[in-house]
Amino acid sequence: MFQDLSFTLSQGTALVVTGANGIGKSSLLRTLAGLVALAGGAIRFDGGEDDRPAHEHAHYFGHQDSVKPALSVLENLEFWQSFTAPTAATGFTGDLHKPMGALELLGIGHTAHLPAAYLSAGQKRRLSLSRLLVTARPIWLMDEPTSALDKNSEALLLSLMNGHLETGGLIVTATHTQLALAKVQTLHLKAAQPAEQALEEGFL
Amino acid sequence: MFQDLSFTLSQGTALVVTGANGIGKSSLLRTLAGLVALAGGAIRFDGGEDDRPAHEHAHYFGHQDSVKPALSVLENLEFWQSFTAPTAATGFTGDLHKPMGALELLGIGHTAHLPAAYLSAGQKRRLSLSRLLVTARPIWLMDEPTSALDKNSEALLLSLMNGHLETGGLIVTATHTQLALAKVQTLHLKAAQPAEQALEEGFL
Amino acid sequence: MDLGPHAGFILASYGLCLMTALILIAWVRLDKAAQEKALNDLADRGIKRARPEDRSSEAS
Amino acid sequence: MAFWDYANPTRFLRFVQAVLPWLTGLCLLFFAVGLYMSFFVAPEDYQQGDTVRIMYIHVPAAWLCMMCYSVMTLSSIGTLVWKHPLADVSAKSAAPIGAAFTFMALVTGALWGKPMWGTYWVWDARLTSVLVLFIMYLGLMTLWRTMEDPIKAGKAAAVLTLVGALNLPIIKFSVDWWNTLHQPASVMRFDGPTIHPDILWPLLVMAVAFTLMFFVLHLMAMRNEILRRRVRALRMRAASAAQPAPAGAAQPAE
Amino acid sequence: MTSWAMALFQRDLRLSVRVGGSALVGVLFFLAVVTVIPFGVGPDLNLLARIGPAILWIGALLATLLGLDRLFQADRDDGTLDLMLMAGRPLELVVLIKCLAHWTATGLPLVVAAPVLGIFLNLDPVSMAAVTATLLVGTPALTLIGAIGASLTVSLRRGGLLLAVLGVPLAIPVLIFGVSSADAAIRDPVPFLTPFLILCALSLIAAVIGPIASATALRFASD
Amino acid sequence: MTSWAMALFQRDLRLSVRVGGSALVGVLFFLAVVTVIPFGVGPDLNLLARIGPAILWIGALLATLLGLDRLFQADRDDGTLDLMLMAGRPLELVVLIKCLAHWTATGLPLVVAAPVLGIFLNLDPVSMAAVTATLLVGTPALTLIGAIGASLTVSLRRGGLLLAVLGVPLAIPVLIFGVSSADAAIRDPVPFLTPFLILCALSLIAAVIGPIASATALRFASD
Ligand code: HEM
Ligand SMILES: Nc1ncnc2c1ncn2[C@@H]1O[C@H](COP(=O)(O)OP(=O)(O)OP(=O)(O)O)[C@@H](O)[C@H]1O
Ligand SMILES: Nc1ncnc2c1ncn2[C@@H]1O[C@H](COP(=O)(O)OP(=O)(O)OP(=O)(O)O)[C@@H](O)[C@H]1O
Ligand SMILES: [Mg+2]
Ligand SMILES: [Mg+2]
Repeated sequence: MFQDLSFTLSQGTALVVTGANGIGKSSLLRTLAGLVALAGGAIRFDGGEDDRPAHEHAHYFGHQDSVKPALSVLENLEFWQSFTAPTAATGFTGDLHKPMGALELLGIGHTAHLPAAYLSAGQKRRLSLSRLLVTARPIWLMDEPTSALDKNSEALLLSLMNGHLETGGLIVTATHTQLALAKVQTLHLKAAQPAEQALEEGFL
Repeated sequence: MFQDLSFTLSQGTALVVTGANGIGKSSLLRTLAGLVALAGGAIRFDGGEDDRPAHEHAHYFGHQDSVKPALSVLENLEFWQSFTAPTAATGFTGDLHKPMGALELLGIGHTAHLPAAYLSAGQKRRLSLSRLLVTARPIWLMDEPTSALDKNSEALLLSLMNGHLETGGLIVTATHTQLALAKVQTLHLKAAQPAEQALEEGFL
Repeated sequence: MDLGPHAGFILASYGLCLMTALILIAWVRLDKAAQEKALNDLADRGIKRARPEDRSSEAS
Repeated sequence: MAFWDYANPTRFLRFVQAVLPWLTGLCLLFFAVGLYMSFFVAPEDYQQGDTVRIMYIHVPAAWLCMMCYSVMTLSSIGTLVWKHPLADVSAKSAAPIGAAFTFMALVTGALWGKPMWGTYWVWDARLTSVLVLFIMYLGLMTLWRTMEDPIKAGKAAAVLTLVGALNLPIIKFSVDWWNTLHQPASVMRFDGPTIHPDILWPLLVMAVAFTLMFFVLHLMAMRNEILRRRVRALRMRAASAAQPAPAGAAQPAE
Repeated sequence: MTSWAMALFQRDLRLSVRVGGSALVGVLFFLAVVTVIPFGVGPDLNLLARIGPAILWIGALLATLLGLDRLFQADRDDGTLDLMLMAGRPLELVVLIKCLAHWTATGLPLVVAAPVLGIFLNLDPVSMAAVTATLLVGTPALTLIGAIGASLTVSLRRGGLLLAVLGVPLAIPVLIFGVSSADAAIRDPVPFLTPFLILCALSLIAAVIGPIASATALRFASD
Repeated sequence: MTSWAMALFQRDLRLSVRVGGSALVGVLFFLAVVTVIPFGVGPDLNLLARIGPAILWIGALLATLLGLDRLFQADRDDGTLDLMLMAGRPLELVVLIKCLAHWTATGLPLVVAAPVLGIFLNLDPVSMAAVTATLLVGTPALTLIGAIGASLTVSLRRGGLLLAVLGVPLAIPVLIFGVSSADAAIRDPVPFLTPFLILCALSLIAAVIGPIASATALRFASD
């Protein structure tokens, strides 16, 4: 799918991936997240525990919320806190929040004991985001993180992302909008031969 | 859900409904389409066959495409042509297209015999739009009609909508963008008491 | 009182009916308690009905 | 229905509040009298001995499980035709009670069957149709449980209740027919003792007691259901309420 | 049949033949149920022959009810149902035609498969013919009754099991008369025609009540 | 059990018990299947008692397999599965725990309901105990085997029937030993313990193979 794509990201930097619709931004993030198998090439993460694959150092924040409507907001978050294995990495000092604190921070503290079914789309999105704050992982992979968020929450999100960068984290994000991040590197994806992109390559 | 909402639309006019996210634009269109029961009030359509409810004079073009991926593009369209009952109304002289002609007009004639599964999101959207051209109905209800369309198709859509207005049709459309329509009336929805919107009123 | 050779069956059927009835009653009461607790929790957070029970009745 | 005028849930709650203590007291009274009569006044049957005492709970329970379905059927018509706000509350809260009465009828019948027929269960017309009724109650309860939106659930359940109401007599007759085809003659068919006043009176008192119990429980369950919907509505408001921050800006949920 | 009805019938038939071979899955499930029962009951051929019609009927009942979960759900998921409600065609008829198409694609194969499976169950030719005939007449009723369940569960993701649970009590009379007319054909003394005619009558009743009830439920489900 | 495992177990249990959950639908389906069989086979109590263990086992088999369709699909639909793959927990264990929770919520109620349903089938107390014991040991195996099917069909919309078709052939050994050890307990001469131990062994094997196979399938399903 990708030809000749290579980048290195150093501590405290964000990589913003841009490009036209359908060019492969989401696919790139999913590859980094280990959800799509790598056809060739390698992903390396230096400085973490050596026995873990790179994607286990990462949080993935994609289009889907992974919110169970039947559980309460707090139960949802607490599950992800206990379930996701935290990882340590040299130079990463990300600060952790308690579940309740994370919810407060994101402005949905008042819904903590309601079933998540009552949340609006934007609130669900924020609940999903709070996952990243309760388990420490140095890499954040974020696919269009601002979608369904209004202006206030967007500013909040940006400050969270900048905070993460400050504590030595990495961010890879795909976006169509401009993000005011502290240390940004941009990767603009362009179609090499647009017609050949989505073909089953073995047969060409 | 709505309080004190009333409007009259005369032949050849478009009503553009605007308002914030979640204010009820889609719900208003679905009510007009007869898909949501009316809690109170009435919808009347003068000049049509008297024995039909208002919504049977309308085409609904919503978020969902109603495209069956297993059928070919032409089969999809032909089914809707034979299935949807056309209606006549005084003063409405909408011109009809043949299925193949409608597909050509929308620029997807070359895909007519492909399974609809191969279409991209924008092409599916155009296939869904072509439904409105093969059966004559005086009212078009369009919910964010420009979504997923690129600039060219958007211009095409506008010319189709203007054509429909010229032949004496009505259009009610909900949108966030500016639409360059010939005769426009605007309805801006505002929250009366935002907190009470979605309540089951009988029980409070 | 002597219930004859089938006393067990008689007592069992009365007993099981009593148990079913008790379960029903328990369900109704626990449910009521749960809903009232939920209402109170909401009221504590300032979320109340627009026209509470105890206000004038003719208004509705 | 008796509460037809109490269309408004608030007024209905007040009505329940007023009536419930009296109904409960009456119900307890009838149970006291009925139980006393069925154990100490009613004679034992010359044929069945003391087991006939099971009848005083079996028959009322059996009657009530059918009456409860009738109440649900009427409520369902109320939901579908008049869209009455209390109708599906009534239908929903009647279902578990009906299931419980059906369960009582099944259990007491089975326990009566062992001494009388030598087996707890036979696939006889009446028993089988009660069992099917039981399954229908449970199915309705499940349908209500699995649907998030109570209004939609109420309408779906109303359709099913009405179809089931048509189906029950069909089952009753078809099972009758099915049974006569296969049923070995060895299984005794019980046609009921000739009703003697000594037996009839306790039975009637118990029947009234059971009916009162049904109404008490039904009213209480309806009250709970109204409260539950209130909680739901309030929670929706709580979720969409502006965050603790300045609440002035009228900003709906995003 | 008017042209819109024909168009709908053809579309539904095409869809069930093209997509994922849902017709085949039903027959396979039927096969699986019918083969699994001898494993449970044991290989006693007389016993199997005796309960053979029952096994075939129960298999067909389960296969039909469980296979109906996507009947309306697929159309709801992609918005087709909304358009159908607005199309100006009587919804009851639409449901009836959809059921007809579904039966042709998945019920008819069951009927065709029944004699083959009868061989596994040691059924003699007469029984085989009788069971097949009753299935031919009775499976449409099962589809129509199942359609009620399908329309009730249309908005639920987990249609299958719940649909079967709701449908089984409604389908019991069909099962009773299906099996008893098959049995009647096998054991001479009892007349075959009486239960068979009742079965036909049940199918006709289902053809009236099923579409009305499902259309009502579908109308409510849309809002 | 470590804390993440406990959290997962609790979550799955809660989900199946709360509104929209499914814990009871399985039992209800079991009840419906067991009730429907006498309508087919006829009300002859001796015959029913004879095939009773088989009926209960087949009902449990179908209820288990058909109830598994949402085991992974619900988690895939909302993106939870992706996060689970990244969580740094062994996927095999995750599958095993999810199966355990599913069994507790839907398999265990089947076992509890079995003796009650045994009454309808005129089973004597010994048979009832035997069937219940075999079900207790055997249904976990059914769940684990069904999980393989559930993970294979996770990306398909029509899970239910297809899952059963895939699962039934794999589950037949469990069914055979389940029924035969129940039968052995009823008819004295044959030893009960031999098939029962084989059944236990099958459950243990399923507890190894099931999670490994489904974890593999799930990893492939994600891309
Ligand atoms: C589980 C088994 C049983 C069930 C489900 C059951 C169900 C019913 C039902 C539904 C009725 C009310 C019928 C009506 O009023 O039209 C009834 C009445 C009655 N049952 Fe049962 N029954 C069972 C077992 C028995 C047994 C074993 C006996 C006694 C040997 C018995 C004796 C009676 C009597 C005496 C009546 C009153 C009949 C009348 O009103 O004329 N039942 N039962
Ligand atoms: N599951 C899939 N199977 C086959 N092709 C796919 C699949 N998912 C995505 N694609 C194709 O891969 C390409 C890249 O898709 P991707 O979602 O990564 O685009 P994107 O850059 O994220 O676009 P957008 O800006 O719309 O989010 C597209 O051409 C798409 O058609
Ligand atoms: N099925 C439903 N059940 C309950 N509430 C609903 C349902 N659909 C919509 N709503 C509520 O109705 C309100 C109006 O929704 P609607 O979709 O009409 O908004 P909209 O104006 O179209 O928003 P957008 O600009 O995002 O399309 C929202 O508050 C929403 O939460
Ligand atoms: Mg993308
Ligand atoms: Mg909208």
